Amino acid sequence: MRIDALTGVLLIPAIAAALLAVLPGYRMTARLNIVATTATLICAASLFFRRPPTGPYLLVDDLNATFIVLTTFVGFTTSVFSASYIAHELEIGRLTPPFVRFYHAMYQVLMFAMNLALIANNIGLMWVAIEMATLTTVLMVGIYRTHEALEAAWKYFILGSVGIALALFGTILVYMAARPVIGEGLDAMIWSVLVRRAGDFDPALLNLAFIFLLLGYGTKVGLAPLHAWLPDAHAEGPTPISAVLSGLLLNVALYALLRFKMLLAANAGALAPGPLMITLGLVSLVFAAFMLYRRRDIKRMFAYSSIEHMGIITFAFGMGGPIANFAGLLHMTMHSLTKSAIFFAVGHVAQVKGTQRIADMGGLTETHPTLGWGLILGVVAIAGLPPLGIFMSEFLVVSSTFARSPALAIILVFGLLVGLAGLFLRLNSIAFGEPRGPSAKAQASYVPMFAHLGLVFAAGIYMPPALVAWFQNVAGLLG
Amino acid sequence: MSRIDFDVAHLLAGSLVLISFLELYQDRLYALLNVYALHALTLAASVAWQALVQDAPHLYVTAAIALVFKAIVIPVALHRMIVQLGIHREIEKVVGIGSTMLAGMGLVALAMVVMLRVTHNADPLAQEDLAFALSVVLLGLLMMVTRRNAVGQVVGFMSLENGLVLAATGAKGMPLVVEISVAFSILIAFIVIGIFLFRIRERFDTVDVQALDRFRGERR
Amino acid sequence: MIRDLTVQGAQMLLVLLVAPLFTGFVRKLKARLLRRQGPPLIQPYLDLIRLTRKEVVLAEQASWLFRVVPYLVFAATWVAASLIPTFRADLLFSWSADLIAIIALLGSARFYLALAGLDVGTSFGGIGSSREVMIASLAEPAMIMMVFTVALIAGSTQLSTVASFMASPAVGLRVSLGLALIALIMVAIAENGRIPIDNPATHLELTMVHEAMVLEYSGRHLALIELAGSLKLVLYVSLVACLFAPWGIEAAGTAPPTLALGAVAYLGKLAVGGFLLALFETSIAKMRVFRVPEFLGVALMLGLLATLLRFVSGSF
Amino acid sequence: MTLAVALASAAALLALAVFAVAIGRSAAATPIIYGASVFVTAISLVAAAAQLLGAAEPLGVTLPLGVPWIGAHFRLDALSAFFLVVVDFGALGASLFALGYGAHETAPQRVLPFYAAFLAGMTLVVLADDAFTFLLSWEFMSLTSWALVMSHHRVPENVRAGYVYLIMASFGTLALLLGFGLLAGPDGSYTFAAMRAAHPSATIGAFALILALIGAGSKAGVVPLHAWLPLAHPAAPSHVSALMSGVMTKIAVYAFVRIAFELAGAPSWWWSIVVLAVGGITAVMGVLYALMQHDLKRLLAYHTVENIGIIFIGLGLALAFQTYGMPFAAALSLTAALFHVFNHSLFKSLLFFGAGAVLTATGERDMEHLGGLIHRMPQTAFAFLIGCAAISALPPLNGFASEWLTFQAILLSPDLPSWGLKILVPAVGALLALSAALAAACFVKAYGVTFLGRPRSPAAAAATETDGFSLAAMLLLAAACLVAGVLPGLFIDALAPVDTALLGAHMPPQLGVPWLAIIPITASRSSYDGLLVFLFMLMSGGLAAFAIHRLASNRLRRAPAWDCGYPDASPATQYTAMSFAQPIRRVFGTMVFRAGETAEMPPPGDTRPARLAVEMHDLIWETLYAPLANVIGVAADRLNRLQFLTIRQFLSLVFSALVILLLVLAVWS
Repeated sequence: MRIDALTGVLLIPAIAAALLAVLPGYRMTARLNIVATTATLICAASLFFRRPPTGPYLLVDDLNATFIVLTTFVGFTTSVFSASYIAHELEIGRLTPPFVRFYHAMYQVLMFAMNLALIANNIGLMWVAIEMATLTTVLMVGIYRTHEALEAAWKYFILGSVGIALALFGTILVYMAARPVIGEGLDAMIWSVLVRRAGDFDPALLNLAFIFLLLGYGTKVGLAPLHAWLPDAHAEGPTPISAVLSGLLLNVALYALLRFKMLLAANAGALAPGPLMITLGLVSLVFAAFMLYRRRDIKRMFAYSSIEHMGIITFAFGMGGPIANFAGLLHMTMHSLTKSAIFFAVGHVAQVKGTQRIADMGGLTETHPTLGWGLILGVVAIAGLPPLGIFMSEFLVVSSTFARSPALAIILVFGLLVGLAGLFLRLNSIAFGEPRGPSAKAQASYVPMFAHLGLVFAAGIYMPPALVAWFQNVAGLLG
Repeated sequence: MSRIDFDVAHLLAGSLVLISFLELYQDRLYALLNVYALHALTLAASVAWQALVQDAPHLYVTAAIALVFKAIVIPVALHRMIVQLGIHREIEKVVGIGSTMLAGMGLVALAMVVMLRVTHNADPLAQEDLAFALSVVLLGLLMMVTRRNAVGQVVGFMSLENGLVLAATGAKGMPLVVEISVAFSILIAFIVIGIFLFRIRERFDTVDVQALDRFRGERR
Repeated sequence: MIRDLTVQGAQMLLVLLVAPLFTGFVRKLKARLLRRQGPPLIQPYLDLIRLTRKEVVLAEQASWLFRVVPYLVFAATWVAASLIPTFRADLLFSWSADLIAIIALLGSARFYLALAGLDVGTSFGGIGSSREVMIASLAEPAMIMMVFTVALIAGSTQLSTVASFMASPAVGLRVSLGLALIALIMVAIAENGRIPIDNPATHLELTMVHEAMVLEYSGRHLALIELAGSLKLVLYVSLVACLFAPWGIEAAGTAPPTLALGAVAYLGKLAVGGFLLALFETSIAKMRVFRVPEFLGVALMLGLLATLLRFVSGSF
Repeated sequence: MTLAVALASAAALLALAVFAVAIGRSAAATPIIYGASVFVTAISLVAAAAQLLGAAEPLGVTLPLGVPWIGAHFRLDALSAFFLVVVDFGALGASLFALGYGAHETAPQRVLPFYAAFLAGMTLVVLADDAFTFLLSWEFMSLTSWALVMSHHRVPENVRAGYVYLIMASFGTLALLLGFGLLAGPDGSYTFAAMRAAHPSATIGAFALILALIGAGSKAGVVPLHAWLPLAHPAAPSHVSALMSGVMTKIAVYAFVRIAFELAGAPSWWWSIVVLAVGGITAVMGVLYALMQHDLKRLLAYHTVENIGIIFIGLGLALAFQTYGMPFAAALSLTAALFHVFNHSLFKSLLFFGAGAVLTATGERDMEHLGGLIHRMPQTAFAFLIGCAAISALPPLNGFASEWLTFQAILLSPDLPSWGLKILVPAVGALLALSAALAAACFVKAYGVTFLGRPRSPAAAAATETDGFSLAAMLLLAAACLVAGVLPGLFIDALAPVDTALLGAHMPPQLGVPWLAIIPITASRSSYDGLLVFLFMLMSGGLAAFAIHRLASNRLRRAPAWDCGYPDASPATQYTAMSFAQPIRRVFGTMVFRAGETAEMPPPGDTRPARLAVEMHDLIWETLYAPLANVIGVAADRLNRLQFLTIRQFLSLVFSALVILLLVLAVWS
């Protein structure tokens, strides 16, 4: 297999992981980490221009190219952020060098797994990759080895592996459905082949398969009521991992779901996946919105906001149609950027305040103006207020939905409003009021955070035609 | 395929479901482990038979894995662990045996109904297999949610995996990648579980999940 | 043009000169009805002259506003009064302010007077203005409702038009007009602080309203305010006359002798109005301040009723 | 050209905001930013005025921004030009005022950037010509004003105010979003041009109108959606309060007019009834609330609610007449409403400036601690007096002119064929009259307690006249109030193109009328000449003064207040704001606020002081908002238990989800 961008996307993280696992010394490894992610990003970007041919295992089309570039980009910025973050963790002794090494290695493994999941053409391979990603994150969530961390990791692990099982069962069912049509063997698991012949599959089997896949991968997406692992995993793990989880892993799982949705959409007899996704999406949205109110832990709060937004995205894709799909893609991209930016900010906040309890922070805009306003900007963005990107996607989702089925739009709007109120209820006590907690200067690199927010801002005002055409094309693919 | 092949496969798959019920019935850890070993054994047998009738030699590997790891290694390991950690021996259930059984019946019925909607161009064996596999999976889940202590849940999880393997082998000509991935995932699962039990032991004196739940989020 | 101007000027002078006389006339009548001798008719003039002779005793904490207000009040009231057709319709400037504007002019006079009541910062002034604005807040809407009735019937808020319409036989007898008349009279009583709302003759009573407001005024300021008060009274009477007894209000371009006739008719109306007022005042007692809202509420209701009944009564 | 200028100035303001972030902390920032805003808004004002007075053709431009396949459409037609004038004039005054007032700002870096951005947002809203751009600018406007409300964030009330404000604003935005979504249709034709062309069906139009009423109304402060307004407006720095109260609420009116008269298609018979009822109730409730306040800025904020009610009455009349094909009457009503929009922006800004000046001079917003300021700050007192007279609708000022027009429109109601309206409109007229009278009472109280009497606190006694810029701004607006009052004809004519664009008819031109009077319909019907009334008053007042000073004695002696001979040493014996409102509270409050007084009178010989406690309820808050908040809270608590489940219970969630889905599949056919 010749070395091209595709293999680069996979090989670089793999090699880097191996290196980082053995190399000592925090500074060098952190740099190496950044270098690796940069290289991966470059390879991924080149996929836009040179599209390698579709093989039995790997595939690149417009859909996953978007995801790959997004993933590698956020992976890159997060590695930059994690450099400064981990340095601080070492200083205060929350992490020891061996764990840092382990952390960096795992980081690259995670990158590898996610990229693999995205470019896999074989549904079995995709499954393997996603499970790999899950297990690595399980290990990273538990890295602090506090009671809470272990408990979160354990919860994540148990729920995750049940998800694994369900997804696998779904995959098997898809194969069973494909086999009579395509014939035994490898072909019956190659997505590009499946989607071509999906019309002839046995609908009943497909439906059953989709239900298992929906629950299996939906657990990873964090849709209520399958979400339980998500808040704690975000709250207890290292913040860069929270950023990657919210920003990327959820997307990857959602991507898998989308692939199978397209499969079902191609079959006339199968049940429409839309209603299921809409229901789960709305449930997640409203549920998460209400959960925001009683949060005392800042990271857990934003974890719930991730659930909320995953709900919105799932809803949008469930609605389907050019506008809604476009909005869904846009929302997903914007959410990845924004949420990771928020977690960057939150990481620094937690470090300067020495706690994650919201009650112990206050007047952040007084003590740390840059950080505080950055956080506010992030929350404003995530709350869907203009002029940032999420406003546009929510505008498109709501308006297009209301014209088609008002009742759903009402629920959607209700959820959005409740969520916004919850977010700002907490934000007020964090960013405003009399300063609370230590006000030592934060030694942190704000570059990643503001880079993300800058992109989100730009997208909210102006989207380059190329990107738009791209998204529209993908939206068309999603049908 | 000939009649006899079908019947044997059917018999094995069916007995797998039966043993799942047996697991549900147990209220002592050791007994549970033994029954699970039986479960794994039956699985191995059924996989082997599939290998024979499909003359797919690679399935023997799966059978071997099932036999060695699931039927022998893991029960023993868990047995040792119970002794080491001195976990109290009986299984705390959430709901009584009877209602659990009834629920199990319902689940099996549900599995059948769902599978019977499948049109019959899939060969009958695969269909039966899937029906049974689905039942086993559901029963495993049921076990996980009705058992209070970790070992019980782990066993439930493993029997769920068994159901997967059954389905996978039932799916004729499914590429090796799947079996390997199953074994692979279970392997990882056990490594990680091992790590966890280990860590957990060094931090708490029990694998009882409730002890973990004491440190639920936001309780600070 | 010149003639119109002179007529307009005559009108202004007429109301100005007649006002104190009318006040005195009412006082005299009331005294007579009470079997008292009563002051001479020209007593108000004498009072005004006396006041203008006296020096002004200004409270120490009074501001410039306190000294400006009397002129403002007088100006507003006088302008309002001089725009109401008394003996001749289509006055030169009567179109510059219709009925609503006239009410607003009176409103502004009250506004400034109430401010003056607060200016010195005494408790009496406060009582006066707070009660005054309370009364006004009910009297004004009632007045506007009355205006609505009349205006909707006459299809105009222009006094001259309304008057000529009222004089025309097209009007006939209407329930709503009757109600409007009652409302107008009640409002007029309230606005001029007559019994039973307020007692222009009292002092040192916690129940007084208007007098409490102007308590701190003395000398020429007081004179102006007194004069404005009389003007206001005349204004209301001539408003009633113009709206509900528009006979003798000559159209434009009539010869001076007929105009004189009109003026005489006007004085006659004033006399009748004054007599009725005196009769009314002597026949009832003053009510508690917090009964006043009910009194005015009735007026407001009547006005509203009148506007609504307009549909059933008559040819619109 | 004019559109380009307007857009350019918006861009300049945005750039200014960015610049302000950079230099926010430096001392020079305040004069630079506000000076620049004065400059920019002045230019934009000229452009807008040129567009409006020139009655030029609408200009449109599409920028490659916003929703990609639609782009950002901007359009400057008569309506937006008029509102742009309102915005820019208000912004001009506010910036001028802030040149002086801003110096007292403790944290300028929290005000300057958002101030400029706020101005830009308001400008863009009126220029926007597609749903996305509109809502973007709209919410941007809300967001920046929210930041300004939060600028003094150490005060807990301000944080709460900002919170309520942001939620209500987003609520309104979402309502508008739904409305636009409805008008745009499923294929998402978001441009206003497309919506105009679409001619929506009756039901769609109806829903759009209701949503517009909710969305725009919540921003404008229509009862019962006003709850945020009296909290947020006072919390902001005073020049921002002036902008929020005087200008931003007008942007909401613009949104409503744009949707109701242009986009939502032909009006149904009941639209006007809804709008009229809402307007009347809003007017009266607003002024009643205001009367019960003793915080100067909150009182002013509640008066904004009242005036919004008056404006909506005018709009409702316009809708009514338009429904029944009476374009000229509709034009009169709309003119009245828009003229009042302009007037209110003038005197409300003026009054807030005055409040700001008082605030900086004394540090007090509570009228109970003020008094006697007319001696300490005469010019401010004079300007404030003009404002009070104007908002109380006293001739010859502008407030009266527009209310007079509204009354004239009401008097046209008998020509309406609908009996419901025949009955309703005069009743609304009664409400209008009532609110006008109460407003006068309220401003007697506001002015009398704040500026007249004797100082009630040392701070008030030590107050000093405010700075030149602030005075300049206030006097400018006061002069504008007078001009608009005596020459209403000019403004009516300026509004003609707006009427023509929206209703296809306009009021008769007023400039030809002798003596610059205004004649809405016919001379015989009604006419009003502010100029002449003004001259008359000057003349007669002057005459009186002349005569007095000729004939009467000019002797004058200062002496202690007479006060019926009661020795009255302490300023505490003066009427306070609460006691001044007491009679009115007894008349209206018992019904509207369930107000009750409990007097505690100690027996003779007891040395305890007698106490009078007044209890009032904000029924709207207690019956609408508080229960809602409770429901949310309870739901949050209930759901929050899901955070504390055991792993097994979470698993059973997953399990039950699976079973349910399988059941669905089993029954699905």
